[in-house]
Amino acid sequence: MAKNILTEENFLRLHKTIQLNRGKKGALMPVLHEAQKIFGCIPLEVQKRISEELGVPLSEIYGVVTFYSQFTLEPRGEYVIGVCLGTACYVKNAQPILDKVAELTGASVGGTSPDGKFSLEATRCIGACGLAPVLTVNEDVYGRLVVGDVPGIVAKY
Amino acid sequence: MTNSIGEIIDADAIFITGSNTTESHPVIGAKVKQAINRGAKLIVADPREIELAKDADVFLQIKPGTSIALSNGMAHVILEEGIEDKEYIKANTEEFDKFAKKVKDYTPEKVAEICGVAAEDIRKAARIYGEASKASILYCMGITQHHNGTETVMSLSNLALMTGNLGKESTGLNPLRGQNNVQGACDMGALPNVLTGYQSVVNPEVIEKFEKAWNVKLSSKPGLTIPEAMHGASHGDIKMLYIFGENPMVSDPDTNHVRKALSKTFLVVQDIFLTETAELADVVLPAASFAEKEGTFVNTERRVQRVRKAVEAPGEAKPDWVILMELMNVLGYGKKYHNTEEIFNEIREVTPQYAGITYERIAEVGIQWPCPTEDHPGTKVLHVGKPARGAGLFKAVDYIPSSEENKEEYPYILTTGRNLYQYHTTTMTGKTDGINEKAGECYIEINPSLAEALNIKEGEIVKVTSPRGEIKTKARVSEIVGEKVVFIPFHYAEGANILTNGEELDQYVKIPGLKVTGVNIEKLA
Amino acid sequence: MITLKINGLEVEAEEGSTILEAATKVGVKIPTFCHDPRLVPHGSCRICVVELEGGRNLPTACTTPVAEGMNIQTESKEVVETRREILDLILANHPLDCLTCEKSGRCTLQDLCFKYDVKETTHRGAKKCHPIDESNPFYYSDQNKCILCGKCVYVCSQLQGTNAIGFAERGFPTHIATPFNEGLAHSTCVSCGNCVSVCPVGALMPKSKEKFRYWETRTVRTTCSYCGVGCQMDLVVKENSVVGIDPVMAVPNDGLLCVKGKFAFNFINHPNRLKKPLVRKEGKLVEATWEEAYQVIADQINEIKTKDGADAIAGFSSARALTEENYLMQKLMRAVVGTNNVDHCARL
Amino acid sequence: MKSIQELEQACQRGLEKINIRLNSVDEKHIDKSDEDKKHKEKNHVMVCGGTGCTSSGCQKIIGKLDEELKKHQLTEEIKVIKTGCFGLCEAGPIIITHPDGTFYSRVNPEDIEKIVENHLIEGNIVKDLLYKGAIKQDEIKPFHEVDFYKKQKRVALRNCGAIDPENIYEYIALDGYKALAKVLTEMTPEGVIDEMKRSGLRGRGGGGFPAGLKWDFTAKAKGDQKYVACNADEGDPGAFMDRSVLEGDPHAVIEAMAIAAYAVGSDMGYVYIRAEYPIAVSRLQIAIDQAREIGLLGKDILGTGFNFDLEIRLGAGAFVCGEETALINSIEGKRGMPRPRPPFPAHKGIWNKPTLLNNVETYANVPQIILKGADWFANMGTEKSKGTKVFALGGKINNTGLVEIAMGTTLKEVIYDIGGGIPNGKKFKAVQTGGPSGGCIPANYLETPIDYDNLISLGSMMGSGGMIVMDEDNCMVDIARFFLDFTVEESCGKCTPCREGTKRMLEILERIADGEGELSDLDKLQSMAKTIKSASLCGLGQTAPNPVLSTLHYFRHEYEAHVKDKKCPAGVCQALLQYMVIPELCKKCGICAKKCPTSCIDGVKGKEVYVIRQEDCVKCGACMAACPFKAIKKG
Repeated sequence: MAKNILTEENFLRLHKTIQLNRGKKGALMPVLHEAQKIFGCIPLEVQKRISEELGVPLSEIYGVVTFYSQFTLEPRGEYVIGVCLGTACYVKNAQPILDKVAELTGASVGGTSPDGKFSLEATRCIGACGLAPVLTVNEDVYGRLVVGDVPGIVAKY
Repeated sequence: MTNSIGEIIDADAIFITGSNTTESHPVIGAKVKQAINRGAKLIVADPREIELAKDADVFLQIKPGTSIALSNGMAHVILEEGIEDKEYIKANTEEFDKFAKKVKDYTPEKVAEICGVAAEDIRKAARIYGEASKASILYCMGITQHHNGTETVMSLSNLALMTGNLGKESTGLNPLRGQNNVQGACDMGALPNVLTGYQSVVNPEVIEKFEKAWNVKLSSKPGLTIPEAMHGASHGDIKMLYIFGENPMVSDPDTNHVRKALSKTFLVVQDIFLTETAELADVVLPAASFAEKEGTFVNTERRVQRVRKAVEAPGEAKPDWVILMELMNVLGYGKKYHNTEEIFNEIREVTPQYAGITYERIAEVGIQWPCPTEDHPGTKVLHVGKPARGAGLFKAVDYIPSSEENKEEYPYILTTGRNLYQYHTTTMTGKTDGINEKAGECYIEINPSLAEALNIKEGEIVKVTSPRGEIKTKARVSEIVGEKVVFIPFHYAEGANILTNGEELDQYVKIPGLKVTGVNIEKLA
Repeated sequence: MITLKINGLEVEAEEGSTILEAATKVGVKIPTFCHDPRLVPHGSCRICVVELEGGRNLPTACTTPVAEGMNIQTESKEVVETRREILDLILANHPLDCLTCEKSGRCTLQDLCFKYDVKETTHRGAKKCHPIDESNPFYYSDQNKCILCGKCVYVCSQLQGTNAIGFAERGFPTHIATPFNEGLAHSTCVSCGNCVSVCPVGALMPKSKEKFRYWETRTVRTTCSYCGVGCQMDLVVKENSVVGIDPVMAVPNDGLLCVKGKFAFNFINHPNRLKKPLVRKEGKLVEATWEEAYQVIADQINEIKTKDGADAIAGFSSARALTEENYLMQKLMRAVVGTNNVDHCARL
Repeated sequence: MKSIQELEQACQRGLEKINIRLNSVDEKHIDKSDEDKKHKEKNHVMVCGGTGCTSSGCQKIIGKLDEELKKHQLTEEIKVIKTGCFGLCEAGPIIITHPDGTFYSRVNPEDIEKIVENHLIEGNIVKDLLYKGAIKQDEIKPFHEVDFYKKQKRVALRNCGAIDPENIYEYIALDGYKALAKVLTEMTPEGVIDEMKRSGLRGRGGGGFPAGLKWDFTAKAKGDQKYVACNADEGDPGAFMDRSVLEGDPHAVIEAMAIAAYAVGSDMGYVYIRAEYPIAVSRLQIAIDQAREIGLLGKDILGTGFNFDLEIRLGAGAFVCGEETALINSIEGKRGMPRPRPPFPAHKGIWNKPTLLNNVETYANVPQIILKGADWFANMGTEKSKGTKVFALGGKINNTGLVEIAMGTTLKEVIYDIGGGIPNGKKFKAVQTGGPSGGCIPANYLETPIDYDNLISLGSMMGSGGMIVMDEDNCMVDIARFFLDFTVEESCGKCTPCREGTKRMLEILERIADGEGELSDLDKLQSMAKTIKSASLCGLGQTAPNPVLSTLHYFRHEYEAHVKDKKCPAGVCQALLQYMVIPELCKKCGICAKKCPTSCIDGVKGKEVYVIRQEDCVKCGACMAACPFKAIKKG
C-alpha cells in the first residue's frame, strides 16, 4: 500500500533544502527534519542522496536517523496515533488507553497496522499535562480521556 | 620524498597529482584524510575521479599527459596574483626569469583547453596552493610514466620553489615510491649510470674509489636501462639476461616485444614463484621471501628499516644475497659474507648517506638518510635553509603531446595503473583468495557515454587494440573516467601491457609512457 | 609539571596529560577497553574508573586530566567492586564461548575477568542475537560479542577516513552496523582491517586459514613487502607458518595497515613456492642441484664475455628485494661480470 | 531601532496600548484619568493560546469571539488577544477579560455568545462560567486574587498571559529590552557577570550550578569565536514550564541570551528546542524575526556596535539531549551521545569553541535581575537557593498547571494551598520531583521547604521542576519500573553501566511486578545502583537509579509485599491481581462468564454462584466491568 514517495518532485524539494543548508554548520539535522516531512520517512535512497550532496558519510547519517525517535526508516501509517506516556499521563492511567488503541487498530506499539492505516506510538510528554491523559492523531489532540472514549476516537478515522 | 609521511597531517594544503593515494599508498591516503579532517585544503589532479576526488576542494579531471600544462597554468596564476614567495626566489633560486617568461603564455584559458578542465578551477587550485603557508605536493607514476616524465617533475618543482614550499615541515616535493624497496634499490646503484649513493660511473674519482674498495677493475661506460636492454636483446646485441625479483612479461610495456626479446637470450630468473617470465627462463633459481631473511628495506621517506626472518624458506630456496654471493664465488670473486649486516657495513663504507646508519641504531625505529655519522639523527626534511644544490634551479619546460595521441585508428587514450587489492603482477597478492574475490580479473573502465556510443553493456567482453597488440577484457562502465579516456589496471597477464608503447621513452631516464597509449575499442560480434 | 599521588606514589606529569598517562609512566597498570592513544578519548567502557580523594563519582582515568595534588587509588575496594560489576554487566550480554572463540588468550575481557575473578554473570535477561556478517572475504563481524567500546568506528572515521561503519539505534539495542545492515561487502569498507586490529574482544576477527591459539605463536617485527610506505608490522608465527599479521604502533604507520599488508600474506607458505633450482634441458625446465645451476650460469657468462664482451650481458635487480641484495646484484654485474648494464623496475 | 531613546518611546507607546490590562499586574500602573479618554478601547479579552488550551480548541473560541464582536460592531472597543499559557492548565481553555480581570475557565465556543452579550455589552459577569476558585459565596475575585495565583511569585512567568507573544511591542511596553539597553550602555561585561553572581541565581535545568560562575568561566575561556546556547529540550516527562515561557514570553529568553552574549563575548546563539513543541518553536521564531527587524538582534544592536544573532535548532526526540554535551553534539548534527568532561562546554562546547549553556527558565530570570538588581533577586528564596522556581504540578492533583513559588515554600503549600489537594478524596501517597533523575517523597516530608539541597538530601532532586503527585492508587514499584523503562528507552547506549545496567535493573523490577521477584533482588538493585551512579559517563546514567533507590528507601514495604506476599497493595501490577466473585452479591446471571475472553468463569445460570478459575484468568478485568451488580472485586 505504501504509495511511491520517492518521486522526482520530492527529491527536487530535498535538493532545494540541502542547497539552502549546505553552507551552514551542523546542517544534517535541519535537512533530516525536512526530509522526514517531505517523504514521511528517511529510507536508504534518501539518505544516500543527502550523503552525496551534503558530504556526510552514509554510516553517520544512518546512525543519526536510527538514534532520534522522530526520524523513521519506513513510511508510517496514514494516521499516526500518539498516546502520551509522560509521567502525568501515566499516573492517570494512560497505559490501559494505549493497550485499548493497540487492540482496536491492530497496530503494535511502535509499529503500523497491517493495512498501513494506523501507526501507534507511545510518545514522550508533549507538554499538555493539564489535559492528562492525552492522545494525538496526527495534528488533532484529545485530552482528559478514559478508556471508554477510545473506540469513539478511533472510529472517526 | 623531500619531507616525511608524518608531516602530511599538519599541511595546510595538499596537492595530489598523478597518485591514486588511497589505493596505491593506503596508509598515506589515510593520513591525507586525517589532514582534511583537521581542515587542510586538498587539490586533486588525475584523469580518473579517484576516491580522494570526493574529499577535494578542487578536482581537476585533466586529460592524461597534460600535467606540464597544468603546472605552468598554476604558475601563471600564482605570478599573476603575486602570491609567489619573492624572498625565497631571490635568495635560493636560479633562472627564475626564463621560467616566468615561459609560463606567461600558459594562460588559464589556454591550459583549460589543453587539459579539458575549467579555467576557474585552475585559478582556484593555484590560489589554494599559493596562499597556503605549508603546502605539500604528493605525486606518483601518474606524473613520471610519460614520454616527458622528467620535465613534468621539474614543472612541479618549479611550483614548490616559486612558493617557498621546500625545506620546511609539511611542504616539499614528495614522490610516493611505489614499491617496498625501490628507494633502496636506487640508493644501492642498481641503475646503469650510478653506483651506490648516486655516485656517477663517469666520475673517475668514483670509479677509483670503488675499484679500491672492491679491488677490481671497473667500467666507466654507463650501461643500458631495462627498456634499452630489452631493445638490445630483441636485436641480438644482448645475449644474456639475469632477472631477479621481477616479472617483465606482465609489468613491462609491449609484452609481445618482451616475449620476443627474452626468448632470444640466455635467461636466468631468480624469484619465489614460477612467474610468466620464469616460464621462459633457461635457469630458474628459488629465492626466499621477505619473511625468510634478515635485512633492510628503505621506504618512500628515505627511512632504512629492518626486515626480520620469521620462518624457514621452503625446500632448497635461499635468500637472494646468498645466491648472488655463491654465484660471485663460482665466478672467482672470493668475498664471503656471513650475514646481511656485514654487507650493510660494506655499503656504509662506500655510501656517504648511509655512513651513520647501523643495524643496532635501527633496531627499534628506522633512520632517514642522509645520515653521515653514527651520532647523526637522520634527516626528516631535505633542502632545509637552502636547496642542497646551493640554489633551486627553475626549469622552463613546455607541454608536448605524446605521439600516442590523436591517432586516426586509435582514437581513445588508455591510461594504466593499480587497484587497491592486487600488487604489481599479482605474484604475491594473487595467492590470497579474498584478493582474487575482490579483484581477480582484468577489466577496462569505459565512460557511460562512450559505452553507449559503442553499444557496450556493463560486464560485456570487448576487444581493445593498439599498434602493439590486442586483448579481450571485461567492460566496466563507470563515471570514474572521462569521455575519451579508458583505464586498464596493469596487474593482469594478457592485460594492459600488451597494448602499451615500450619505445617512446623519456629522454633523461628512459621511462616508458605507460600512462598514455592510443587504443581502439570494438564490441565483440 | 603537575605533582600528584597514585596509589601513594608521588608522580610528576605534564599539564593536560591524563591520569592514565601519568599512571602508565610510573608502571601502574589501569585496565582499559576503549582507550587508544591515537583517538580522541571518549570514555565509553568505564572500566578504567579510579578513586579520586574528595571526588563525587569515580572518574575515568583515560579522560580526566591530572591536577595538582590529586590523590588517586587505582585498585581501591570501591574501584574493584565497580569494575567487577561492569564486567558482570558485559558478560550478561556476551556469549561465554571462550573454549572455541579464536580470540581466547588475547581477549581483554577474558583477561580482566580472570584478574577480577568474574566467573560468570549474575544477571539473566535479554541478550543480543545479531546474524554474523561474513560478507567480507578477509574478516567477519560478530555483533553478539561486541562490547560497544566504539574503537572500530572511531578508527574507521578518525584515522582511516573510510566511515564504513557506525553506531546504529540507541540504548540497549545499540550496535555497530553498516548502513541499513546491508553487510560489509555492500559498504564503503576497503578491508584495511584496522578495525579488526583494535577490537579488544572477538567481535571482529580475521578469517584465518589455520586454526591457532595465541599462546602457540610468537611475533616477529618486520617491514611490509608491498608498497613504499614501509609499514611496521608483526608477523604472527606458529611453528613454521605465518598465521596472521598485526600492525605496530610506530613510525611511519602508527598502527595502521591496508588490506594487502594485513591479509595478503598467503604467498609465504604457499605450496607453489619454488623449492629447487630448475635448468632447461631439451626445452623443458627440470630440477637440478645448486652446483649444476651455478655452473651453467657461470659457463654462459664466461662464454659470452669472451665472445661478445661483458656489455652483452644485462642484469635486472629488484625493488622488492633487500637493500643488501640490490648492492650485491650491482656488484655482481660491475665487479664480476664487468658491465654497467644493471637496472631495476623503478619505472613501474 | 537605532538608539535607547527610540526604545524608550516605543515602550511609552506600547504602554498606552496595553495599559488597560495593567491594573491586574502588580508593579507598573498608570492612573487611568486622561490616558483612557484618548483611547476608545473599553476591554481586552485575553484568550490562552498555550499547547493545552490550543488542543482544546482555543482557536475556535477566538474565531467565535471575532464573529460575535463583528456582529455587534464592537471590534474597535474590544480587542481579542491570544496570549501564552496562564499556567492553570486544569482550567483550560481560559479567557480573562480586562480591566476587570474576570477569570472564565473550561470555555467552549457555545459560551462565547453569552460572554459577549451579558458581560462585555451589558457588563454583568456570567457566573456559571467562572473558574471555580474565582467565586466564593457570590463574591467574584479577579484572576490574580484567586488562590492558585495569589500565593505564587511570578518572575519567570511574569509576562505569560499578560502579553501577546507574537507582538514584540507588548513585551517592550513592559520594560522589554530595557535590561539589554542598560547592559549595553551602562555596564561592563564583568559588571554583568558580577551582578549574576551576587544574585545567587542557580541553573534551573536541574543541576543547580551557579549561573554567575558558569558565565565567568565562559567569559574567561580563550577563543576566537564563542557561543551562547539555550537548553529548551525539556525532556523531563511531566515538565512543561520551558514550553510555557517560550509560548508566552519568548522575548525574555532572547533578551537574556543577548545579555549573556555581551557578558561572555559572543556574537552567535543557538536555542535547542525539542521537536515536540511546534507552537513554542513558531512563537520563538516570530519573536526572533521581529527582534531582528527592529534592530534588537543582528548587527549594531541599538546603535551600540554590539552584534548578536540567534538561530533555532530542533531536537528530534531524544531525552539525553537535555544533557549539555549531548545537546552540543546534536546541534553539530551528530548522535546525541555525551562527551567526557572536562573539557567543560565553557572551554570546549559547540564546534569545540567556548559555549555558555543555560536552561530557558534560568535565562527568563536574567532581564529582571539586571533591571531590579541582584539584591532584589537575592532576598527571595532560601540561604543557598535564591529566587523563585517554576514547578509543573501534575498527576493526581486538582489544579494541574504551572506554579512559580519563591524557594523555601514547602511542598505542602504547593500541593494543597496552590494545587488544591488530591481529587476524588483519595489519600496522598508521594510526590515525585526531578523526573527520571529524581525520587518520590512520602507524606511525612511534606513540610520540607523546597530548595536544591533539601530535595537532594531526601534522595530526590530539583530537576527541571516536574512535580507529579501520586495517591493511594499508584503503586511505587510500578512507578519505579515506569521511570526505569523510560531511562532504558532513552539511554544513549554509549557507556556500559547505563546501557547494560539500567536494562538489568528494569528486568528485575519487571520480575518483581510479575510476582517472580526474590528478596535478594532488592539488595541486587541497591548494589547495581551504586555502580551505575558512580561509573556512568553523564547525568542520565548517574541519576537513573534514583527513582528505584528512593522508592526502595521510603516504600520498602510495597516491594516486600510484591515479593513475599505476591500482592500489589495499590492494585496496579496486573500479574498480582486477583479477580474474585463476591458470593453474596452474585445474582448468578452469567453475564461475566459470557464476557470472559478465556471463558474461565464456571457456574450454572440461575442456580449456582459463579467462580473464576484463577490459573486461567488473564486479569483483563472484562468481567468486573460487565457485572451490573458490582459482584466482582479486584484485590
